[in-house]
Amino acid sequence: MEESILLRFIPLIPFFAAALNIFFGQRWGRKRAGLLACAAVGLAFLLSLWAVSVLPPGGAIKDSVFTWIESEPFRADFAFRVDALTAVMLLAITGVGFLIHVYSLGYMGHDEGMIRYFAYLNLFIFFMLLLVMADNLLLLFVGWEGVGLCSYLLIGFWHQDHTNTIAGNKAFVVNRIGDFGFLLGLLFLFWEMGRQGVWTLDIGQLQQSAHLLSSEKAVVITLLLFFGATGKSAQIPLYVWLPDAMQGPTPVSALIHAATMVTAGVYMTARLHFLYSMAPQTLAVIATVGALTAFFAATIALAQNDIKRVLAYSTVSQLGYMFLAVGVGAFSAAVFHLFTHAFFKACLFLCAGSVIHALEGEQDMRNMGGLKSFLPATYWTYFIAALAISGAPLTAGFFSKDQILWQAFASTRGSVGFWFIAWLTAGLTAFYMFRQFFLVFHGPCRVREPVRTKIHESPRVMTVPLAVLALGSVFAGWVGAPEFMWGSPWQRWLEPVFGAQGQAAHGEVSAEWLLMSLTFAIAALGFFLAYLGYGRGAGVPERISSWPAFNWLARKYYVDEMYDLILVRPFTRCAAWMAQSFDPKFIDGVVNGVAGRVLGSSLFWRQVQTGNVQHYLFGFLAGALVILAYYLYA
Amino acid sequence: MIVELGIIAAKALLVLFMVLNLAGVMGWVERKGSALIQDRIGANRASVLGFAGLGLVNTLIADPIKFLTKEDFIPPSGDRLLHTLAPCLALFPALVTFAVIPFGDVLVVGGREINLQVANINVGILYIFAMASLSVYGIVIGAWASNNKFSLLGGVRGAAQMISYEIAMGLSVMGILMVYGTLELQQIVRSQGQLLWGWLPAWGVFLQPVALLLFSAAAVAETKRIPFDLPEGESEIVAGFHTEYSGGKFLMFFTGEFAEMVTSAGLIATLYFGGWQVPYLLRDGFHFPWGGTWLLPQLAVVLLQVGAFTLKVVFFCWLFVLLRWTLPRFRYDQVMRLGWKMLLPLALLNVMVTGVVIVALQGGR
Amino acid sequence: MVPLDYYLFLSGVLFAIGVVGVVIRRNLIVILMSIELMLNAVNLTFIAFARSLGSMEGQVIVFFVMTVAAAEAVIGLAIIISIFRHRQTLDPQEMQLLRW
Amino acid sequence: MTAPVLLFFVLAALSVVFSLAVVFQRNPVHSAMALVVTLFLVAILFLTLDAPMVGILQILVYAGAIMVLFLFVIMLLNPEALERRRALWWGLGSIAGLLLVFEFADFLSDIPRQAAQGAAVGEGFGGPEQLAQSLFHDFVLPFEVASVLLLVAIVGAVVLAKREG
Amino acid sequence: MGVAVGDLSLIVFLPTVGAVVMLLIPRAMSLALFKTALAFTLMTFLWSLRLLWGFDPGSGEMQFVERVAWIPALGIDYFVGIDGISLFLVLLTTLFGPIVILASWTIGARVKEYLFFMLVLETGMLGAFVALDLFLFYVFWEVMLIPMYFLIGVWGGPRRVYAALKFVLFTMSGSLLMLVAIIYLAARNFQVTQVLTFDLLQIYHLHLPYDEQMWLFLAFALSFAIKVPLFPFHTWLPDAHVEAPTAGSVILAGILLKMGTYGFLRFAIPLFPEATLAAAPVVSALAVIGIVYGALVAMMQADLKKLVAYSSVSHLGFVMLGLFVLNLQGVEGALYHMLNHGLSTGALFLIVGMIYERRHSRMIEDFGGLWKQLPVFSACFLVVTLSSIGLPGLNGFVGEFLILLGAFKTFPFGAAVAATGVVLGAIYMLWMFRRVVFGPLDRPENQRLKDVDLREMAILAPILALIFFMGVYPKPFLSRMKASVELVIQRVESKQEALPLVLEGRNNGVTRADGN
Repeated sequence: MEESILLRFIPLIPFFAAALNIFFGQRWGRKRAGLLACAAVGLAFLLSLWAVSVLPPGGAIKDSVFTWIESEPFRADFAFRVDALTAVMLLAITGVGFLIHVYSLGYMGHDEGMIRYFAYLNLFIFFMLLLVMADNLLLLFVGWEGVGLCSYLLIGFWHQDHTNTIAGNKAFVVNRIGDFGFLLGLLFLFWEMGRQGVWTLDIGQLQQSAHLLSSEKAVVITLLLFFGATGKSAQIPLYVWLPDAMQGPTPVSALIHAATMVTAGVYMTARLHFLYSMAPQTLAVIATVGALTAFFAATIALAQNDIKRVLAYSTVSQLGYMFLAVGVGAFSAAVFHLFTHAFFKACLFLCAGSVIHALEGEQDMRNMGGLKSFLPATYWTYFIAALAISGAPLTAGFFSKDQILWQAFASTRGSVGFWFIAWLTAGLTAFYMFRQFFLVFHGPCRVREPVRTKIHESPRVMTVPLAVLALGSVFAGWVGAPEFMWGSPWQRWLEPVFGAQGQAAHGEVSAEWLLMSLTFAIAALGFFLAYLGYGRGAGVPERISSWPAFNWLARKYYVDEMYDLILVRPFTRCAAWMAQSFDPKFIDGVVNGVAGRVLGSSLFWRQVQTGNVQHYLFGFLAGALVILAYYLYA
Repeated sequence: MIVELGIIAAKALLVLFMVLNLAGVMGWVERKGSALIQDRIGANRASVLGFAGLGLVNTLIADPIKFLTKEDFIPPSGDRLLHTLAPCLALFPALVTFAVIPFGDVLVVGGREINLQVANINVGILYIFAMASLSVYGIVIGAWASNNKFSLLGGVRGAAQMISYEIAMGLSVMGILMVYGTLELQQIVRSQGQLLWGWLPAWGVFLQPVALLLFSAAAVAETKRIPFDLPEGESEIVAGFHTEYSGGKFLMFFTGEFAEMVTSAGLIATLYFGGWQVPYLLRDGFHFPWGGTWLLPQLAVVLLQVGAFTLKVVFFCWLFVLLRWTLPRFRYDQVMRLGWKMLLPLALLNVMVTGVVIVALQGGR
Repeated sequence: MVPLDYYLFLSGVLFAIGVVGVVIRRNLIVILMSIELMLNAVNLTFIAFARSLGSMEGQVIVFFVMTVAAAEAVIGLAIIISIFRHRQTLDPQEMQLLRW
Repeated sequence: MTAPVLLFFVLAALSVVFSLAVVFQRNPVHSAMALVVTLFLVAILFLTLDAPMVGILQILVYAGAIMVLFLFVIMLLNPEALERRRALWWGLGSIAGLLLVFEFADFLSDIPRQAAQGAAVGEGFGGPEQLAQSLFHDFVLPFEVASVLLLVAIVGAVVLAKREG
Repeated sequence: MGVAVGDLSLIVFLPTVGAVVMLLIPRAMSLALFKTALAFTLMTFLWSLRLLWGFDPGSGEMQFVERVAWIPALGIDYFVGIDGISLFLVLLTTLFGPIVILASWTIGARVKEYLFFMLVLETGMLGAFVALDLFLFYVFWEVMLIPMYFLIGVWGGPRRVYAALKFVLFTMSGSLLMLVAIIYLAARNFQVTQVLTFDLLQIYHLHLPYDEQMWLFLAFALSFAIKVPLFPFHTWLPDAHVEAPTAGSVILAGILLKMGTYGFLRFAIPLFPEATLAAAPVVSALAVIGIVYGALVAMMQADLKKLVAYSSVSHLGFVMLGLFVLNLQGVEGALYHMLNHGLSTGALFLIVGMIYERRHSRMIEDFGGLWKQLPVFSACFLVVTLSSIGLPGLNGFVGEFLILLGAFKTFPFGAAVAATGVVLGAIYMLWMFRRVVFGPLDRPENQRLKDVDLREMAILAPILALIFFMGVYPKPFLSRMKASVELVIQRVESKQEALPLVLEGRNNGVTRADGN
């Protein structure tokens, strides 16, 4: 375990950039502010590269800044820690983050809130890095909440519009609900470990002494923590905030709600794999939740018309994949998919962004189409990314998704059921991705006047990041090829972290081939159906969208309405009752009632005051007599 | 024991006799005096063997008879009890006051020293004031009891006036007390026997001239005589507090007034004019400052002293009469102003100056 | 000689009478007089004790009581006068402004 | 029964009678006069208790000044109607008074009997000198305060009794 | 210890001196009045910083102790001192001194009396925090009450009289019981030790049988619970807050409420350990109810001040919970959260006051889209809001986390319920924030509002700075609290094992507890 003081600068640089922009941004003007922000993240990226390069194989680098909270026996340091897993995350975050920053330069170039935007963005990077680099769970929680805050701010970035801020609130509150579980998990974990004599939340020490925990305790703890993860990573039941989160600027969606933040849950579970692997029940739950979410979200994605919502649901579903992987104990696979997903999903979002940018804020795919000719760069990058996510051979998605499917099928905790759902989902994925692809870029141009005339390809500053990400979404997967191909350095890289659980499954190669081809087949099927439905000419989409089932999906199974009905309304009604009836009428009523009684009695007793001096005197005399008598005769 | 009581009784009777007679005489003197001043012959019918001068004798007898034989009228709506009580209240204080006034030094008869003073109280002067203050009741009660608005007015006036002037009176006497350092009249008189600078008798008049003026003014006011006779202002409120009085009761008021006059005269004499002191006369005779002595028998000395005292008293009574027939009556507000705004401050000033002087002298000593 | 408690009892009686007067009479002036009576009763006690203890304090206190009594009487009467001016009566029963 | 006791009883009886008169006379003037007499008697009691100075002051201040003031006011206001005796109220009050007397009696019956003239006192006890001594040495401050009090009382009286306007 | 001059006395009475000085200034010169008040409060604050340097973090004993016989006949001393518990509360108070003066700069009517009361109030609060003599404490406690009464009753809103009366009656009714208890304590102490004293540290050693303890504890607890306010006794708070002038609310929320919790920690808990242990579950339950209840009620308020007021109920529920779980984390967290709440809620009231000054309305629906018009203001508002909902990295989190940490050990389910308070906090605060600051700036009267000026920045800046600092680096605070808190906890835990037998065998007479 090496120390290095440089680590702290990876998160701190973006932080200071954010602070500088907040305080002096106005003075500098948008351009400089933006450049500063990008430079900061770029620097962070280089630093992480350095960190990765110096990372001792199987070891970790630590950098403890100061003791944050100390209250015997509890102690949480403000300390950073980089190991293999973190390193991956670092690269993804800072790398993709950097690209998206650059992209934003163009995308937000004309927005008067740009400075604020970049400040938030940098702040987000800071918190995200804090999250992944934290060496204890409390600090991780700080990042955890911090990214939540940033997403809240960025979703509601255009705060003039109510829907945005409402979405922001929804995101924050739903995350809070998750964090509630996470926090309880922390407390529980802390005291349980303490009962075993280990007073710490430090991840390293936890890993060493996790075995002290009894399994059922581990189950409770991990479930609580996972509840937090469902919030952050938009799994059932708490996924509802993510689609609404698309109200934010598109690069934000790309960075936060696709590439990085939403994967925090996955990262956390992977980070605490030693706990989870002690709790098979939890893993089962996770796997189920993951699989369901993946399928469920994919189906919803089929019927969305908002270009970003489709991507949002696809994100949810991809996250479902990752949790499925976690659930079957294939942590490295999960992280691998996380990694690749970061590239192609970010790329997709950015393309969507560039489309929206070109169409001046138009997001409804029914008003697009035929953009291929207008936006070539966007078109091609989108195509590549779409291939990647639907798992076309030799693209990043191909490798990662395939690995998950394989693990779901073959790992000790896996099962055919899981595999089947995942497999179906793969097909759905291909379908809705290409449905979107065709709707947006092919067919007749349905863009309304006057926008149509001035559709234009995005500037270089936006397209270059697209290109880079497109490359990423092709080649990022190659590091994780199956053993029977050129093998997976990825596995070896993460070996020290996940140890044995890394490759849970060891089936024979033929089976793996078989599954692989099956996956490809259904993906291709999905592509073909999409082409049938939306690729060729008009009419078909309308017909499809008239199906009741389609409508049902379009309305997302009415889940939001259901939540509203069974959770939100009763809750607010109860609160309203307390605020309007119980508190003023009952509690305060008691108080005022007492006061009233006192008043009443005094109204009665005051009649003793006849105002006639002699009556008082007589009373006085009588009293004196009595007292005298008392002292004389008693 | 018996003898003591006897002696006291004798002294009391003597004083009483003297005072009452003097009062009676004053009644005659008043008439004569008024006539004299108004340049007419007054009371000329009352004469003995043609000697008008002896008229006073039968006046002394005639007046009481006249009064006592008159009808005693009590207003029907009046308060009988108080109406009767009032005159007594008026007379009583005037008479008892004289008890503490010494009319001579000690008389030695057969080795027994007789203090020529009815009662020797160590708070003599206060006693006098106490009694004087009681004399208000006579008027007030009388006025009220006779349930007559004029009387009531008189009574109210009287009450206010007398209370106001009592204060001035008391304060003016304070000077004397400070000078002679005692409340006993006998002591005061005795200490008036010494000489200042070897020749001037240390009488109050010389030591407290201002006080003398204040005191006499207040005294006149106390006796409710012109110029202070507002309680009975014939010309304003018929006869003031004794409008409804006649006969014996009126006599009592009348006598009371004159008795008071005598008492005040006696007080003035005692406090400011050496009481029974005769200049340069000591117990054994005269010792003149320019040398030379004229020894006298003790009895003669006593007689001289008593005589001197009587003389002084009579003189001041005469002064009162003169005053009455020379001055006009004050207006009520003037009376009040005089009392509160002149006599009182002056008296206070007098007290202060006296105090300062005394302290200075003691400091010198 | 006269026992002390004779004096005390006498003063007690006088005091009681004064109290009764204050309680029953309907004439402010008389009430004030009754108060004076009470004060006197107390004075008597003081004097008696002063004598039996042979100390002057008692008499001094009486002196002060008199002073205060004088002041009290003056003010009381003044108040009575002004009250009478305002509401042509001396009956305390008529003066019930402090009635609830 | 020695002379002083006899004297005391006479004085006591008289003072009680007159004070009763004070309270139960319906005519304020009669009450006032009765009070004067009572005060006079009490003054004499003072004298029997070797307090000549206080006694005289009693007459001078109370009888001579305060009571005159009372009479003065009575006459000034001249309240016409005699107040009626209200049997119940007067009865109550008198009963209370009697009770008070009885309790006093009980109270006094407890304390040991001792002569009022017990202590041997020097010449001039209660005379002006001694009074002055204790007044101007031990009680200077109260004395001054009392004078201030009187001043205040005067001013107050003037302010109160002055006709406004 | 104790410096020759007596730092504490100086700090406590400097404001009073200021008040007296102000009496000499003609009321016409209101600016001069303000400046004087400001100067004196600033002096007080600066001087109070000395305490920070002079304070010895290692010891939990009283420091800067001063002791002068005050009413020797009754054994009442002027006895003051601070330990880790009161140190920061004193600092908080002195910090708020100048802030509230600045905040009330726009008071128009009766400036002189206003500032006078403010300064006296500060003395009262400081005195209550440093007093170590029960009687002295009570005196200051009441001294504190009167100026507040006037501040609400004179400078308050439309229903100010009702509110002021409610406030005073509530507090009085509690504090009188406390007085009785105090006297009783002193008397008992006299019985046992034959020393008549109100000295707290002496009376700590007095050990009473369980029943007596319970009664006395209740007496104290009621008075403090009202002040806190604990759940059922909270209804005076919204009224008082709504009607009070801005500065009044700030003081009320920032410091006065801490009196209650402080009282628990300094008096009720250490004086009656067994009673505390017995009562802990109940109190904690109430606290938890208060957390959730306060949050729920706050959510539905239309009036900003009311909302913040109820949020205080919720926050102080946390504090109470922390106090009564009686372990280091809980109590430290509670103590820390007192400061947090003081800062964040105080700042919230300041902010509400600022928009009230501009807009003369506190109704949420009257606002919206303020960010466009007043960005800086809104940013500050945002930070304060976040700190109030306990965002990690800001002060609120540290306190809440420690409290939950401690609570989870003792009452896991209570902690779980309490933790929902965190969620609810986010819900109502952000909802309010959204409705006030976000959204379209549709109301014409809002479109002319001016952003914060220098004075207001000067008011907010120190608070914001502290909010960040305390969130990121709580160590200096916690380390100074530690020793003292541990003392209290030992005092209680020493009785922990004794409790059961105390509970059944309640006959043992008064005995002196050994040690402390």
